[in-house]
Amino acid sequence: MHDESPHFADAVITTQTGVDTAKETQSLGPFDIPATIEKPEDVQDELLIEIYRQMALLREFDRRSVRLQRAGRIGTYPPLEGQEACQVASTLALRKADYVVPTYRDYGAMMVHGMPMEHILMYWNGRPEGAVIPQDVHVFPLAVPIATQLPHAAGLAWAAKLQGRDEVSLAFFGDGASSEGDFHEAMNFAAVFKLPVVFFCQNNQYAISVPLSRQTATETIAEKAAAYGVTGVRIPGWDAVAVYRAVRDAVVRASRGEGPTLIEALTYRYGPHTTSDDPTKYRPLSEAESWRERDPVETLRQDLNRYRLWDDAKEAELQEWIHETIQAALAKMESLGPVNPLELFDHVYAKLPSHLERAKAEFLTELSHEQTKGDAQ
Amino acid sequence: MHDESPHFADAVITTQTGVDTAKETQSLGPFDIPATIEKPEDVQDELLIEIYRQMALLREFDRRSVRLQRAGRIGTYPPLEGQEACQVASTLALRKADYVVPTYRDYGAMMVHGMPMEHILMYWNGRPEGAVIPQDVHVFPLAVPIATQLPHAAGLAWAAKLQGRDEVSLAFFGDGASSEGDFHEAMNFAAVFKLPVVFFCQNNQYAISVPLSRQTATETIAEKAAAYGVTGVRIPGWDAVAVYRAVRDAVVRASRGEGPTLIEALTYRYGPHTTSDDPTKYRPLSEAESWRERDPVETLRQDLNRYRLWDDAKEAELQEWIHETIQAALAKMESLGPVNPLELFDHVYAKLPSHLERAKAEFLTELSHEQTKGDAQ
Amino acid sequence: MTEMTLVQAVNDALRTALQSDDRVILLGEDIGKNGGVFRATEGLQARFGEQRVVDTPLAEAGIIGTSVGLAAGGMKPIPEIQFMGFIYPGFEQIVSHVARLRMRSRSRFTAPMVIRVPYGGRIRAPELHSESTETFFAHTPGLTVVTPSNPYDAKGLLLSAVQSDDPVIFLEPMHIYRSFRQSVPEEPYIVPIGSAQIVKPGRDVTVITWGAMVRDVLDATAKVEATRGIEVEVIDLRTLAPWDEETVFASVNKTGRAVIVHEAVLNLGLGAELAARISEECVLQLEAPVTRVGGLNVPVPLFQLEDLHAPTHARIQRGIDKVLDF
Amino acid sequence: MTEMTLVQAVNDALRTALQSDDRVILLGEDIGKNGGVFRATEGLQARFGEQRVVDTPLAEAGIIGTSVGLAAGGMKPIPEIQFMGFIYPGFEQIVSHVARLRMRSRSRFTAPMVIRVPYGGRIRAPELHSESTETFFAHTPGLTVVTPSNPYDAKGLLLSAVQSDDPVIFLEPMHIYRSFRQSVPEEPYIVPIGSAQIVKPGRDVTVITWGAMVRDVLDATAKVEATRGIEVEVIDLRTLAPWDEETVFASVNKTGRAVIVHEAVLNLGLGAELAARISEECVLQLEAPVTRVGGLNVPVPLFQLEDLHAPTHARIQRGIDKVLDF
Ligand SMILES: Cc1ncc(C[n+]2csc(CCOP(=O)(O)OP(=O)(O)O)c2C)c(N)n1
Ligand SMILES: Cc1ncc(C[n+]2csc(CCOP(=O)(O)OP(=O)(O)O)c2C)c(N)n1
Ligand SMILES: [Mg+2]
Ligand SMILES: [Mg+2]
Repeated sequence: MHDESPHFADAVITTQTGVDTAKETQSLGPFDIPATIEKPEDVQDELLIEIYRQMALLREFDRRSVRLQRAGRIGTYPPLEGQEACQVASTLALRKADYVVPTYRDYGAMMVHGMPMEHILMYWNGRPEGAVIPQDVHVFPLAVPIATQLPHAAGLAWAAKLQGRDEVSLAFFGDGASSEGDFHEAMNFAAVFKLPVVFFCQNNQYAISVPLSRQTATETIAEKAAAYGVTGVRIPGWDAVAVYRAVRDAVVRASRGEGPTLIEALTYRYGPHTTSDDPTKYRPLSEAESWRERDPVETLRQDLNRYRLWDDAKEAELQEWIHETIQAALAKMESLGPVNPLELFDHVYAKLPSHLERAKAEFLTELSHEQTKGDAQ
Repeated sequence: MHDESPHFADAVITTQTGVDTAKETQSLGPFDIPATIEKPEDVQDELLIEIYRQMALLREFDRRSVRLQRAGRIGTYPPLEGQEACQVASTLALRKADYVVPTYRDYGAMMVHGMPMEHILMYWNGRPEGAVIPQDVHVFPLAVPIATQLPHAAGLAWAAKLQGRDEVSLAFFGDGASSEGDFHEAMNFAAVFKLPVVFFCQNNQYAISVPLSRQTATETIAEKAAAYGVTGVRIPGWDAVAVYRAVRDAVVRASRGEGPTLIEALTYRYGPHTTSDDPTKYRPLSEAESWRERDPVETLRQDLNRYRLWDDAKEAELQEWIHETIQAALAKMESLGPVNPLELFDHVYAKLPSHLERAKAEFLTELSHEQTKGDAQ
Repeated sequence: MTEMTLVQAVNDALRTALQSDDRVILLGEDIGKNGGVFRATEGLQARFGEQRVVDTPLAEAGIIGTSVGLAAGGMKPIPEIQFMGFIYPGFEQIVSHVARLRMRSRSRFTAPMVIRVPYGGRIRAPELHSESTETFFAHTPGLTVVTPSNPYDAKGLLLSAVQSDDPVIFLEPMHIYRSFRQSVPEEPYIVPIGSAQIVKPGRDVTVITWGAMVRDVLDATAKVEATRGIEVEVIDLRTLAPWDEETVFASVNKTGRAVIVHEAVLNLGLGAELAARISEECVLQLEAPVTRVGGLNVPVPLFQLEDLHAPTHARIQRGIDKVLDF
Repeated sequence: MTEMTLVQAVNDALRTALQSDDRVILLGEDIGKNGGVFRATEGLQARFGEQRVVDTPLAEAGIIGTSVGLAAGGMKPIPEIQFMGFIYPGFEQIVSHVARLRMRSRSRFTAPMVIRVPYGGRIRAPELHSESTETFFAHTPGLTVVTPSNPYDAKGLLLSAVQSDDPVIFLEPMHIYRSFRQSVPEEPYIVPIGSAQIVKPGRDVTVITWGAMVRDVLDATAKVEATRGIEVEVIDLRTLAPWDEETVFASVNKTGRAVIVHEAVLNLGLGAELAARISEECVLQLEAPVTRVGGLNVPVPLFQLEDLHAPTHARIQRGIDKVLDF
């Protein structure tokens, strides 16, 4: 995916300067930003197609990963099916130097911004190689503790601002995360210091089993922006163009020094919270079905067809490429031998302190001892 | 103070039922609720007088405590001069069974609700006796870590609700506290569970040296209520009647099951953050002077005079009583001998575990040993 | 008697507590309809209602902080923290308030509550889901820290914790949530807090451990015993703070040799305190320095290596050999 | 050379760091105009501007959490936490991110920062202003924990910490912020992290301590030496994690007797780890069990009793007597 993602925004952003984009997207009513019906004039054809390609890839990657987990070839995995537009169209609105600051569910955004697909597989397979982020890729490690990445995004944006680098941070989080203190503190710091950060909430209606109505007494997440003096936007998260526009505009504002934006994208995960979860315990199957009626991938494909940018031949070719891309990543993961146990000691400190050097040596001896005896646990 | 505080609200609250009080106070514009000019018809004369008496007592207590600190007779002390109306008029709107959940600066509210004055002195004198709260007094221990008391207040309110007791929690906090995650989480829990709690922010414009403009990008604290689906109210904190009304109304709503209220009272501490602080480092002296022009104690006294509820003779009598009350509390504190070192081991667990029993015995031996040798540090 | 897994025993204890004490309230993330991510609260909301088994917003400081108020207001909260790695947002509430409310109010208010926390690794869970940081709580005066190693103790200790007038951190070893069953009485019973259990008597070495490690120690020990013809005494500490000095010292004074095994990283793991105290108290009986076998002094890794982070059977055996061969 | 107090030396080191490295940014509560509640940052905002010496909102998770991003983004943040008792709202950020960012990204991102924290008691401060919970940080792999006991080391260690590629928890003993002056060079210099200092050589007993306790130990020791005609070797540990095993073991192997003194509560204080390790490593030379003198195992009380919570001179002396008279 790394190679396949041209950073459209590196060009696009500059053309946006001067447009008062804030007005267009600043709206809090539910679904106030209508689904895109007309062919968007402000989004290049190539970009529309690219958004679709990446979304289709992600859809298939996700389904494949769930099967891999079921087959024991990777560990617990948090599917994102249903949230593809949120992750792809948002990230394609970034410039290469902008940062993606993800949660566990945002490997889609990570890949779009340059994280190799095989690393994502290795990560969910519990391998340290999966945590490697290529040097030129501006993606932060995915955060597992809820909302903790939000102050990091603010800090990254702050660092860029202080050093005069035009780099915006795009932080992802869920509806549930809005309840954590870290959400509050990050929003507040970003607003007080007018940091170039975009807080992108994928409101998929649930935090594991807990519905939004139990998470907050407000109707929306977006309206919480007011508590920080921040612009709040609520968008249909199944509509790739709406997502793209909202993030593009927020990035423009951030980059101009106009401070943070909170975007709430309405979306839904069709599947379980993770492969360990059973969603039938807490929500009706029909709910997912009704969300599928506005499926982000399907919708965009049909739109592309209508715009005559896409056809069945292209789709077949795309599916072929997707299959090969995933197969290649999987092959890379599965070509690796057993994890080197000595990796345990790497990257704890810049330089291994002497007590860990001794522990490592001892560990090595024990290891070879055990391998000889063949009685390692 | 304990004896002197009739719980007016125990009567008042019932008479309020049926009034839609929310409308009156729900307003966010600065100073939207004007200072009281007409004699308030909804506040009994005795209550007005009682508010004044307690405020005057608090003013003198506070000045005296600062002098006691300077003289080394108590330890570090956080003066509240300027915030008397916030603490007294709010608390006199409570019923006896309602809870005061204070910070370090809210010993005024604590005393009004029944905490003995001498305990407050002992507390700031670093004595364990100062932490004792009489059994029938519904005052929580004052919280030192900022904003941590807010979830406690929500929890107390929740407990009352679950057990069918009509007890509202009144939680105090400062403008700075609004930045902490605990503020956010407490507001959210209170709103989601519709808890009978009133969050009372004494916005005294500073968190130690940090002005409100550095604390938040919003104009007000009250508008943050919207992020939680909570009613937000902003009131002139120097106006005892406005404070009284806002809290009374919020308590009525809470008690009716209508959920939490966030009240922001504009106020100012004339003095240092604590006796260790030097406010001239971070704010102009003139600022305090301009706030003194609407001094809460002075204003109310003049009003009472205008209403013919007060005169110089009463004032002289009051000052006499104040002097004696403080003197008596001080005498109680100073009549105590040295703190019993064994208190260290009390109240850590319900029953001293055996390792602490041994430690205590050893400590006792060492102590008597040292006292004999006379070389205790 | 019913055959139960450890997590079923926890569920059974919670049901018993809800049934027998109106003040008990369960609160946490996903504990209602979902029955908890480990199903520890399965069926309880359906049975006791949404007022007593409460799905909260996703906010650990809020969960623990409101529990302080709930407890002070006369309820008996049993908050669940989803994994030990996610207790830290609530850490300030625990160390500054839960542990201190009694002292801070000279017993006018208290915060008896049972904070349930699945802990430990080796279930191939994602990052930060496999922590063993009992030290943070055991080091904090005012807290009681408990962990069961089997279904029977799980129910008995949890019911003790619910009856305690002090706050209890109740650590549930995820690794053995479902790994074996045991006969557990249907009626309520108590396993006392503060008392360790000798799970296997022996005369030559004392091994002290807790939680999921008890089973590993028993397995590893069997091999050493077979090979070396010795007898190992295995102590399940059960209460980590305040721990049972009497049982531990008596055993070590008898065997003259002590090994401590825990999943927590070695450095300042509870083994440090045990070793320090044993070295002092049993000095005249000790025939070898106390040996500790703990988690490696590095963060718990992604799951492929996690089994090597925790004490392996081989390392446990080597620990025993070490005190025997001194 | 200038005569400086410890807090002045901290200020001087911060000035040096700001001057010599553009990436350095100070952030915290009241550190700007106010110069910090202890005046450690006095004058620095006036000199280096509001961009580099930043008053933040009152939110410790925000301070530490944004510092993670600042560091990853190429800055060198030096966050100040106002008192150790108020670090807990930022605890999750410290244990889950500050300590792990390097590992979590396989060194692609790192979080070198110096978290400055006044700690310890005995300044008659209000409740929760007098904590010594270094265990929480020393137990966490990935962190370095440092504390100076005098102005010279304060500057040198702080400048080392600023240069470190790893996150450092820099504990400043409030009790001796201003209690004495020392000659401190004006130019920058380094006191290496990880190396303890023998502040007083001696042959009969080793006393290991750190922070404000170093002075107390020296005083108490002088009395024991005078009374008993012995020589005590006093080690200032200076770095609490990872601590200097070589210096400690060499000394104890020489004297055969060890006492550890710290303000932290005894139970699972760092003394536990030191005692466990010494008992193991120096077993053949030890002539008495290692003795620990720590804070009482109860919360730090309101200030009238705080001096009795910390080790008193009498208790320190008794600890030394104990290992001598074994
Ligand atoms: C601090 C913390 N608490 C609890 C958890 C366990 N947990 C993992 S995901 C999750 C729900 C998150 O919901 P949301 O923020 O809406 O994101 P989503 O999973 O829907 O993408 C919970 C409770 C965690 N990872 N971190
Ligand atoms: C968690 C925490 N951080 C820092 C402090 C130190 N501190 C004590 S008071 C204070 C300022 C509080 O400001 P505000 O909330 O406005 O209340 P005020 O003092 O003005 O009444 C600070 C930073 C603390 N007590 N707790
Ligand atoms: Mg969600
Ligand atoms: Mg204030």
